Amino acid sequence: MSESKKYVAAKMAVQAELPFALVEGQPYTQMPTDLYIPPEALEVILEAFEGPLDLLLYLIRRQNLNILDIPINDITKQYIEYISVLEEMNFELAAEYLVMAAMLAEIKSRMLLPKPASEDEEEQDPRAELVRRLQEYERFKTAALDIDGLPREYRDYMLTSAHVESKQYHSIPPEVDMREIIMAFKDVLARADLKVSHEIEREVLSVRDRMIILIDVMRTKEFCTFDSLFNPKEGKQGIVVTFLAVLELLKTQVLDIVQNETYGQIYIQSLAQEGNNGN
Amino acid sequence: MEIKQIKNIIEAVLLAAGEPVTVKRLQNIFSEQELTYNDIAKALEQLGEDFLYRGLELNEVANGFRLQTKESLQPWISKLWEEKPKKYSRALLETIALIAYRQPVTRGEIEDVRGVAVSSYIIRTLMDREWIRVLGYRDVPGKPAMFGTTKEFLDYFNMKSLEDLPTLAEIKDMEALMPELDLDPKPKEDNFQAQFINTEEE
Amino acid sequence: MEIKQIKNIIEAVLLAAGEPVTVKRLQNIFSEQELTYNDIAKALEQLGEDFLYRGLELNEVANGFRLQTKESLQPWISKLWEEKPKKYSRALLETIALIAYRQPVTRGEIEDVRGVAVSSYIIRTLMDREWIRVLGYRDVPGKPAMFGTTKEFLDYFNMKSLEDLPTLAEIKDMEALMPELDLDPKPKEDNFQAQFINTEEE
Repeated sequence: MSESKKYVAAKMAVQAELPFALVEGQPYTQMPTDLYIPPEALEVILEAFEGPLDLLLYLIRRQNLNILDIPINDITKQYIEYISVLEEMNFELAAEYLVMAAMLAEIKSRMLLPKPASEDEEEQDPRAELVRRLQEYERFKTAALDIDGLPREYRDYMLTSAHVESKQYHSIPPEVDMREIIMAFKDVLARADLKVSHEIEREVLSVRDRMIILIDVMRTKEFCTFDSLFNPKEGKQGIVVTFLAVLELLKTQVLDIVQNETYGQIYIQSLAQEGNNGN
Repeated sequence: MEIKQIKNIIEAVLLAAGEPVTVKRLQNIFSEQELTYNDIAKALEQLGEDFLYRGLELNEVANGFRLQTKESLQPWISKLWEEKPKKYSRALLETIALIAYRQPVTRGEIEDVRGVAVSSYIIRTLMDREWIRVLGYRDVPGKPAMFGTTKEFLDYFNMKSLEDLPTLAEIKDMEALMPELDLDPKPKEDNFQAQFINTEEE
Repeated sequence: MEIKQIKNIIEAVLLAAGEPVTVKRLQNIFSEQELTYNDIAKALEQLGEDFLYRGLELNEVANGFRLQTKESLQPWISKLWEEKPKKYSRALLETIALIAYRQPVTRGEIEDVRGVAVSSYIIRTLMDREWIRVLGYRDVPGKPAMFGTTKEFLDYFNMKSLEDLPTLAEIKDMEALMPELDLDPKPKEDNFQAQFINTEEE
């Protein structure tokens, strides 16, 4: 078998089932198929693991051991030999693998030490923390598979929709509180120029109100007499307000004033009409 | 394969496809059952009848068959897309405030006071709501439209005339009387917080 | 209004919406008929039964009710599309599993359990898919983001709430098996249950 063929075979074996442990290029006990896996394939193997915990779990499972009863010596030896092979081939070992190797070595050394006199009841089995982490990881490894097994959109079921001939969008306008408008006005004035505040005194507003009325009156008639704009029933104050409104509209060039002869009739002309294409 | 099962599959396929499906494409789906064009056509016909008393109807359009909602149910279906009211922006509130207090006012004048451009969207929104109208056009170059508020605007806020708009003095009183109402809205503050939590990534 | 008509409208509405619809939204659709929550619930129940022998099924997921195709028909329906369903990497599945069962959880906490770094790519993918969101920031140095799952995650995996997640395997009782190990049995088990009910909001 050529190198490349062997590599392919190994790769296929990797894909077909979980990769197998490999030590210094030699198969470990009960190795399955291939005898030699070139370094490239080892890389593939390492990629198949989600990290040192996953690799450790695999080594434990391979030997059909209960996590709770890890023969720490065997596993440590296996693990460390495994990563030393990877190191040899300059594979960039993730730091996590080395940390795990150190942890295993530490546990192993503590196991070798003679047990201190039983006075210290708190002394834990040095494997306890490792066992806890392995168990914890295994729970979520299983949970990930469980989630993968849940009915999933596109793979297990489809979302449905029917054609709708006309999708008309209704939109409901938001509620507005007068106070929001007032506060907006106050803010904008504060930003622009505080001096203009006198413009919203009551009189001014009634002038503005009258200005709008006048604009509307003039909308229908292009001309009207100056006199007809005033309603004597409103009294002096009403006349003044109207007069101010007319002056304001003259100033802003909304209205124009026309007098054909001295002391003749004064007419008001709307300038706003011109080019009027709005509503 | 039973016709009932064929119909069920066709129904599911038509609704999952999200587009019209041709008979040929349907035939392809049953390739293992080796159904003929006629088998499919017959199933489609029966399916169409099944739908007579349901909310959908089977329809053949240029690109194939599709299931669509019945026209008669449109009044209910349209309600699905009733948009929830969105709050008006600060810019819109300032614009309507300026139009209310300063009418007749042109867009340029609003922009002068606000110091920023007034978007057409805001003017359109206010027009659509019938809160503002064009009073006329100012006789200056460009003939800008003069805006004013409408009767609907006054009605909405329960006012008889513009005179009912509070004056600045009244606004100040209001603030003094009801400080707890948080009239001075720091609106962006809260929005910001909410956004910040929602959109913040890693 | 007859129940039959209500059911027809609901069916059409669910299919028109193209997304899960809440009972509340359905109620809004029948606002003129003034149907109660119970009326709608009853119609939904009956509708679900009607679908028993059809190609679709009525299902309640996190965002509401939807009609979806039956799993048993997937072999046929999937023929409509050339593209095969995506497979998710183990790294992604383990990460989403940790976020789902342990939310709110930080990246560091995920890494502690998995024993390897969580790539930014995975977090971004989960964010882009809108399966996870940032719930807030833990008040520890570095202020790491705490992640949680979204309703869209639940919808995608056909769940109504986090309670529908497969039961997380229990940690084996180490004390019983290894009496010499002075281990804290089932750590965090109870916390987890409490957390996962608390964080399931809106």
